[in-house]
Amino acid sequence: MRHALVLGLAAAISAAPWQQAAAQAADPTAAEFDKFREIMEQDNPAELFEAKGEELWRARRGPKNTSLEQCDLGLGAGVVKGAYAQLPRYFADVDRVMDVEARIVHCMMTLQGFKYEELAKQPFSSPVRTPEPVSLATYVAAQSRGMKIAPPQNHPKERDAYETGKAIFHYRAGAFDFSCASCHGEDGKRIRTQPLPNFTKPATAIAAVQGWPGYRMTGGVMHSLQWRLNDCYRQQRFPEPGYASETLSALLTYLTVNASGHVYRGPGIKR
Amino acid sequence: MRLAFVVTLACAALLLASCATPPRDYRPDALSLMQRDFHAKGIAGMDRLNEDSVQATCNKSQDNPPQEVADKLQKEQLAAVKWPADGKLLGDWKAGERIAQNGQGMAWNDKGGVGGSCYNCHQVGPRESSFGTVGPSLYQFAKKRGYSADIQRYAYGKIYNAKAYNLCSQMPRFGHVRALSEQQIKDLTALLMDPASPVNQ
Amino acid sequence: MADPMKIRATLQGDVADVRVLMAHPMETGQRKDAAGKIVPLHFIQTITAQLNGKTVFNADVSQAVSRNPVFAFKVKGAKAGDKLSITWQDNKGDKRTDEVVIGAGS
Amino acid sequence: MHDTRRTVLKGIWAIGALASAAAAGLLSPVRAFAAWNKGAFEAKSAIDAMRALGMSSAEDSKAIQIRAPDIAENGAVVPIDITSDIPGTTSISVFIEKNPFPYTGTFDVSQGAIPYVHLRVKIGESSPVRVVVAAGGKHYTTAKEVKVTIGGCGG
Repeated sequence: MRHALVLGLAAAISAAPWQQAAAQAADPTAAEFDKFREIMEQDNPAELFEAKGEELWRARRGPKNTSLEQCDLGLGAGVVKGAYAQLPRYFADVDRVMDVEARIVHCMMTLQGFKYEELAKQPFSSPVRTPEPVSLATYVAAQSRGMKIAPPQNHPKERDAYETGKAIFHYRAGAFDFSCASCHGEDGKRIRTQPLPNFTKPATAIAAVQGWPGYRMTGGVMHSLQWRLNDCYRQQRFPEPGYASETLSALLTYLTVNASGHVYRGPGIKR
Repeated sequence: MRLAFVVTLACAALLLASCATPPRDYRPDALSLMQRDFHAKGIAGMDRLNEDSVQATCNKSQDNPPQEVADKLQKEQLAAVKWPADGKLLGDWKAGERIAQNGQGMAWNDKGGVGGSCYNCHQVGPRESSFGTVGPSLYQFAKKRGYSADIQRYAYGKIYNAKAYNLCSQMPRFGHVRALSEQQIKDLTALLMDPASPVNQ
Repeated sequence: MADPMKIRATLQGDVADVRVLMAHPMETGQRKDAAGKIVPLHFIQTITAQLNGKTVFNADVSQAVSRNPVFAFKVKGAKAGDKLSITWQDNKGDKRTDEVVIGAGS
Repeated sequence: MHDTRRTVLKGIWAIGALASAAAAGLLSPVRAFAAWNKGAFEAKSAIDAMRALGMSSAEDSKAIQIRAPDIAENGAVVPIDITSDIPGTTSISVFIEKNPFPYTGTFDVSQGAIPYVHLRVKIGESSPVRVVVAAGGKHYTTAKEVKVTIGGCGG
């Protein structure tokens, strides 16, 4: 495990269990992992954060002492059920496409009066602290469990976000000449023993979405897709992308639209 | 008059179906968004978002540039390789193995270059079963290719700048970007080329 | 303040299948924080389950239990509507009790 | 299979067989849940911990099932399912032999639970997971090896 920490070529988003099985059917180690995956998923500590998120959603908080119950996640103010399955999407009030965490941060700012700078200061989980947007995203995501992933592509800005995200995905730069596609643009590759699913194809792009937000066994922390993309860019040897930025919303639009049609199984558990 | 109007409508319909216009290039949108949304952190400055000539050529051609463009740029890259002044290309394969195992370096939380990340993408020595498959297996590298001075030079050069041999290779340019020192590249070359290295057993 | 547990208790005949998730850091006393300082031992030591107020399951555990612990066990002689409560106590004396009503078989 | 378990058992037992036989007679076989057993939890070897718990005379048994991965995906969270088919089982104890403090816990099922428990543990390096069951005034044991692997990339 010590070892695992020092490795770091590029952006690896862990494959969902069935993807791992498909990618490494012949690998007995992967088969052994899969056998115990179901047990791990049956009782997933992510549920603790889901519960925490629900509590936070309903609680009156922030300088305006308001709950998030009037937050519009795309299906109307206060509608949480099924909202995550249709994100990222265009929001007229900000005239841009937002992913779940960007939207939650927006609601925390507008409804509750929190400042972006405060929320973006330490946006990722540590063993001792889980930022509120992470728990909230886990709660919101869980309310789309069992639903088909269907981010809309109706508004011109939603289509623009997809195409821009695609261009960002393929943009090679930085000290190592990497793009997202360097690791996730081909079938059947792996980094060390970790499978590298191909996110450019609908059949395997689901691995970018499934299991997120995810409880990460390493460190025992809850992580969102904002964290996942941030750590991908670190390993890509890029500068740091802004938390809940439009760049990440565009990238998530590209990944999620590619995964459309698959059934979302709720917050997951990751290595 | 009426006819013209109908024709105009038909054109508009075609445009909406986006069959009459060439596909829009979203690269400029992507670039300006990234320039706005990213920030420097640690050793990873904003300059890392700028494409150099190799990156730009590969990005614009989906890693498939015209042959003459690739040839020209490869030549430039090869000419920029700094060969060891002492003429010796082989260092210590044991040190090389450690560098090959180490995946740290050049990220915003690193101080500078550290390791070669080789096992992340390649099978190298026979004792490490945790290796990636993004690049080809390097096991028995010299045993298969021979131990000649030319192959030594190729191995050193490829680690120093993979793009000097294959312009849009997925492999980083470890020497070119100073991610690895001359000594480290010598040690890695020894890992691949030394007859005593486990790689060639 | 410790966060609530997540308890599931489902009947299979007269046996309640109990599964519980606990929010706890389970610090081993060996981990270093970001500043390089050792994080002191902090872990759940005892767990007790009661069925309608009567103790039916007990455990003593160490810091080797994973962070945010998961346990499952099976209680005999339970029926729908019974109250099942679980209490944990850690080495700092923090305590938490949560209760569920056992549902009919799922 | 049986032979392997025997060998593992002998390895642990070699040091303390005599002392443990004596201890077994003195201590109550049914663990009293009066206090968290500091001595056992702080013991640096499985045998010392078992001795502190009065369990070191345990006999090898095939009637205890341990379900745990042969290779753990992540040593920080290793799922273990334990079932005892030994009549009159009162408690189940777990020892991760290579951990710095091997004694991981005891689950008392004597007051109305079925002899089954699921738990998730940290395993620092590949190690036998040893289980000791108390039943009818005696102790029974078995073990299963769990390998802990080097991970994928840091991501």
